Amino acid sequence: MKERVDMTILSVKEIALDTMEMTLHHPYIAAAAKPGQFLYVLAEGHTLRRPISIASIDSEQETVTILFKIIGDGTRCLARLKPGMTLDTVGPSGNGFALQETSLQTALLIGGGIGVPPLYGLAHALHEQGVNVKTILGFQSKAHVFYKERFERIGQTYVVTDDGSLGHHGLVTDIVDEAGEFDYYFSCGPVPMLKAVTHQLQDQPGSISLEERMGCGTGACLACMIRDDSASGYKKICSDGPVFGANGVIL
Amino acid sequence: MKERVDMTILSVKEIALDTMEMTLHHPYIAAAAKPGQFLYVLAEGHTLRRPISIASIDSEQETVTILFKIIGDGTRCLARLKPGMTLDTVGPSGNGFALQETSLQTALLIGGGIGVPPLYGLAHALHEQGVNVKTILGFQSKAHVFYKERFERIGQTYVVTDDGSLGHHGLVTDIVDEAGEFDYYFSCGPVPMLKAVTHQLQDQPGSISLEERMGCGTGACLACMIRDDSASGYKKICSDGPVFGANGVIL
Amino acid sequence: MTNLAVDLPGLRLKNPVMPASGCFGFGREYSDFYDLNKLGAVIMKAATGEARLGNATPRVAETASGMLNAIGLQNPGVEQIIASEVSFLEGYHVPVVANVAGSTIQEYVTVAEAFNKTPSVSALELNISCPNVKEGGIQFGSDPDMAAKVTEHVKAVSHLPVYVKLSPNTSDIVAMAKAVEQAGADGLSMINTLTGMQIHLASQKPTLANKTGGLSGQAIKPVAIRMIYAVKPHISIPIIGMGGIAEAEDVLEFMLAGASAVAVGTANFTNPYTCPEMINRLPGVLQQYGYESVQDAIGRGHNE
Amino acid sequence: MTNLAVDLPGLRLKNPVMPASGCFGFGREYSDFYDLNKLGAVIMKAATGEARLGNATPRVAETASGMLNAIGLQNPGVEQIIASEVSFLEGYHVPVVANVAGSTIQEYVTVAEAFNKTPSVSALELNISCPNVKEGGIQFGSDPDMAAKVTEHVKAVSHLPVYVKLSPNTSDIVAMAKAVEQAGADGLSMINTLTGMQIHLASQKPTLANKTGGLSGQAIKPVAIRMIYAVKPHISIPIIGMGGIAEAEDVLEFMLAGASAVAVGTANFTNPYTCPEMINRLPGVLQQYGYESVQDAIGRGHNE
Ligand SMILES: Cc1cc2nc3c(=O)[nH]c(=O)nc-3n(C[C@H](O)[C@H](O)[C@H](O)COP(=O)(O)OP(=O)(O)OC[C@H]3O[C@@H](n4cnc5c(N)ncnc54)[C@H](O)[C@@H]3O)c2cc1C
Ligand SMILES: Cc1cc2nc3c(=O)[nH]c(=O)nc-3n(C[C@H](O)[C@H](O)[C@H](O)COP(=O)(O)OP(=O)(O)OC[C@H]3O[C@@H](n4cnc5c(N)ncnc54)[C@H](O)[C@@H]3O)c2cc1C
Ligand SMILES: Cc1cc2nc3c(=O)[nH]c(=O)nc-3n(C[C@H](O)[C@H](O)[C@H](O)COP(=O)(O)O)c2cc1C
Ligand SMILES: Cc1cc2nc3c(=O)[nH]c(=O)nc-3n(C[C@H](O)[C@H](O)[C@H](O)COP(=O)(O)O)c2cc1C
Ligand code: FES
Ligand code: FES
Repeated sequence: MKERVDMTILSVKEIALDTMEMTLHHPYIAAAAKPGQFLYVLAEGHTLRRPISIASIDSEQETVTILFKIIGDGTRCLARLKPGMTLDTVGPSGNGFALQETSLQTALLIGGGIGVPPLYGLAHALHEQGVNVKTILGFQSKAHVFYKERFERIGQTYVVTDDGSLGHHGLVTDIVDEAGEFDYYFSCGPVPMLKAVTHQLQDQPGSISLEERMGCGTGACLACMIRDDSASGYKKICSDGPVFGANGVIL
Repeated sequence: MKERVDMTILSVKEIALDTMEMTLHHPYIAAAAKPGQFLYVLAEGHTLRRPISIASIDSEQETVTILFKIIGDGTRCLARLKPGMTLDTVGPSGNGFALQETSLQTALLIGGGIGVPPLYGLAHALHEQGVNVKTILGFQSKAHVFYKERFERIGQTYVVTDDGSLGHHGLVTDIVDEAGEFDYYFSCGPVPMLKAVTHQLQDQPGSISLEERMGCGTGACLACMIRDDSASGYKKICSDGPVFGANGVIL
Repeated sequence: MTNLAVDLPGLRLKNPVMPASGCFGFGREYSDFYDLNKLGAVIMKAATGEARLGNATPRVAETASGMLNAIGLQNPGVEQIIASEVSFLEGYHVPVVANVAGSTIQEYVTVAEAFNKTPSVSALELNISCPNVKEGGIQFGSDPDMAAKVTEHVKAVSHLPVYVKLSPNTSDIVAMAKAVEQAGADGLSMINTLTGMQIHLASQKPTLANKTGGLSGQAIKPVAIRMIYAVKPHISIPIIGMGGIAEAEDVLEFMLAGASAVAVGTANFTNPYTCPEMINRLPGVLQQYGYESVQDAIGRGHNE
Repeated sequence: MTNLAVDLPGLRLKNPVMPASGCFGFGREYSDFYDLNKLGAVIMKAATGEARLGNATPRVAETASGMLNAIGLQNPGVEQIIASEVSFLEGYHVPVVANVAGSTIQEYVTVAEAFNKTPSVSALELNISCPNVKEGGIQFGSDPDMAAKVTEHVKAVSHLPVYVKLSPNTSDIVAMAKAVEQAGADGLSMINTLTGMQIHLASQKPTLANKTGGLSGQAIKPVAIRMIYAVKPHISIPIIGMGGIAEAEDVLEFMLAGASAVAVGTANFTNPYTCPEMINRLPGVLQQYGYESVQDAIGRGHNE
């Protein structure tokens, strides 16, 4: 069950170009959070909260870590926060990746840009379950790359960049064949990437995590709907998602 | 000439109920400021600046001190600022008390509530010029009283409170006769008080400092006008004032 | 003891605070955060005759002290709402207000009739001011004659009190208010959203897929206060005030302007606990400014 | 090199940024802060036939991301303005736009005639949208026929180009725009303030002595953008955009919506250096979003 809490900021640092890592302390959130869920955080002076994925969870330290890219006013404001201050958060929000249901051997994770963070917590959790994790990470350029070494510690990791400044020059989809066999895939990133990925892997089971502009972040306002084939014709990303079966929604 | 500067906050403390004292460092402002002028300060997230009088000036330390009462969102926001932070200020704004023109022996200062601060810097300056300064200070209650001892160090000081919890129980005007002879008076406080004071002292020369809600704070928008007998029929408090001859404007 | 109760046509409110239509769904989601029994009433999301899927996304954008939305009246249709949503709200002791929308007068009438057959609905709010649909909605709300017509037709089939929700996108709000009172409205809801737009610089396109959206939140409070203050002396039916309410102080400001109760929309998004926190603080705020009851404050900003 | 220049009827602007009428007086005060030659043009405070003292104080109030004002057209009268204010502005190399107001059509005509005899005035801005005076102002601005009539009369006596300043307090801004274009307007200024009110809790009265005031500042930007975007495809005269502009990014947003130049009002109060800072940043912002000139960006938000 999500709650509104003030999380204590333990650290804030820039880990790649315009990309911040923030570690937050809160016993309840750290205990309840699952990979793929998000925090719905308030940047002071703003009307709408910002959804930011939980990138990793440390239940012993009672912390969660988020990674975010500075793209506008809200994230700029978050980046200015200092350790010791608090962050007004509604969380853990949404439904995370379904881990227990998948008794899998090898998982392929495909992340693009700021879609990478939720995959890190997932990779970690899968790895702990003994799953063989392979990851393809796409970034704009070398300067934007983060968490490469961390993923490498978990399993085979491919990096691609739009400009070729690090790893393969091109798109994540270029690498999928090279990455070889897997039982299940997980993907998170911009919609064009997700479209390409789900198209390429249409015959494989997988999950994707979606983004949309949100109002309430809790399922009440219908701002964040995505069409599907169900009777109602839609799902709500904030409360039914953000994780969906790869072929369960109409991108 | 006023400028827009970022002043460094050296200290913020509560000196009476809901009343804050803030000392700010800035070489230019400290050099240029005169008693009776104000700082036009920006509270973050606000559209309009807040006018706050300069209460005292320390030209050696290059600081000025302001005193303000927390009455709404803007002053609440200012009260939360911490030493080391900066305050976005346009100043020194307006015209201060005319000191040089008055070759006086004894001055009577009459201040009410948050109209007291500008009189402190004035008292100090007059005292340094060798003028005998007598002061009548009115406050809501004992809890609201501030700077009593400082004024007492400068000259004879009478305190009145609305509820009688300190000093005389009543109004500043009750004490004016008791305070005895003076050549010139200076008054600052709420308009009803200023009306009473200027009426009671209509045959005496004096200056008053006025308040009004401001837009530009610089004379351009005409938000802060006060009627007078001049050809144009008005004066602007932010740029022609806030100090006016006691009988020069129509309260 | 400060008395928060207000009696309005069809609505005995234990306090004057209710969530605004469309900002609270049918209550389910917020019931995870707090006990809905704390609320004065619940105003449900708009219902239309049939299910609607609404507009394409993005449907919301943030603006200075506000937001734009273009949900487009997405809802499962009136029958489904009665079957699964009203029944959920029956579990609480709060009056339920049904927000009624449509593309034609007939659709408004059909929806109104359905809610009239639902005992747990206490009042109707006629949404003639939705700026985010191509047909109906604001069309009815920008012309006093049309507004009167739809009000009359709904009143003709409704034993439930009818509150007509006015649009601020008009040059003469008083004329609109008078027209719907004349047509039989039992109360007014003011205001719906102002039509607005944001252009996304990187994509060179409006941020919202629908291009325009409704502006809500604190940014519009001065417009709401002004319209309620302007309308109040000209009508004798009560006003439910809304538009930018975020604090208990705002509730009092709306009361002084002439509202008898208030609805809170956008502020629920900023803080899901806005309504109960506001209700808790309201007695203190009323006392601070010298009121012993909510009733006492209504319209007091009109005293000279 | 990013080209900031824009050519409008009567106005060769080296950059598209000018201070908005009423928020900059006649330039004197801001000339203490910076060199007025940096500006694209200066739009002067409204002029009427005779001197006016305006409304009682308080005349301004702060709102969420905005402010209310009810100055009430205080000004020394057109002759005095020409004698002492225009002559001051002649010392700078910036086009001067005169904002023309009045209680009657005859007063508008008188003021327009006087400015037409003043060589250093480059254009007129017809203020038919001031919400803060009892007569004239917004009366002319809320009815398309009246707006057309005052435009025609002023055009008949004016060799200077006439920009008509529209009020957002209308349900049909496109009709207003078309009516004044038809009547001969050379350009539009959009938008003036939205009518609003604030009630002061402690005094139980409206904060402003005039009760209502005009809402300006960032809060109203979405309304301005939407109105400019709505009007643009229906007219062929240029639009000077305004309403909540505070950053160079806002200038671009207005251009994309369809404005050819912009005016900055309230933001001057928050930061007296807003205009020159915005002008300095504008080339960088245009480049960031792929534009080589201001001209390039105008109306580009309409591309599909
Ligand atoms: C479920 C979910 C998880 C996310 N996880 C992350 C993450 O871990 N790290 C990260 O950097 N970003 C993440 N995002 C995107 C992040 O929410 C936006 O980058 C952020 O809201 C931008 O805010 P801003 O104020 O800086 O940008 P602005 O563009 O100024 O924001 C304006 C408005 O648009 C919304 N908005 C803008 N971009 C997005 C977007 N891509 N998705 C949703 N709303 C948006 C903002 O929330 C705000 O309401 C996630 C989004 C979703 C939906
Ligand atoms: C020349 C001058 C000197 C002043 N010096 C001092 C001082 O030294 N210490 C002090 O405590 N106060 C002083 N004031 C009053 C001070 O400006 C207000 O108390 C302050 O602006 C309130 O801001 P707020 O946001 O807390 O209140 P709010 O009521 O929330 O403010 C809302 C708006 O009203 C304006 N406002 C409210 N009250 C006043 C007022 N009395 N005068 C002018 N504007 C007002 C605010 O600036 C703001 O724009 C002075 C005012 C003037 C005009
Ligand atoms: C996301 C959203 C959805 C809305 N949906 C409806 C609706 O279905 N019916 C309606 O009458 N008003 C609807 N409104 C308008 C609100 O009920 C309210 O009138 C308006 O938002 C002003 O109040 P606020 O500033 O407190 O949000 C909606 C507003 C928002 C923000
Ligand atoms: C204090 C003040 C005075 C104004 N006076 C005038 C005026 O005299 N004539 C006019 O056409 N508009 C006047 N306006 C409106 C502005 O020119 C502008 O259209 C409006 O404020 C919106 O722009 P902004 O949000 O940038 O302030 C005034 C606005 C303010 C805030
Ligand atoms: S953001 Fe409101 S339903 Fe998802
Ligand atoms: S505040 Fe603008 S003229 Fe004084």
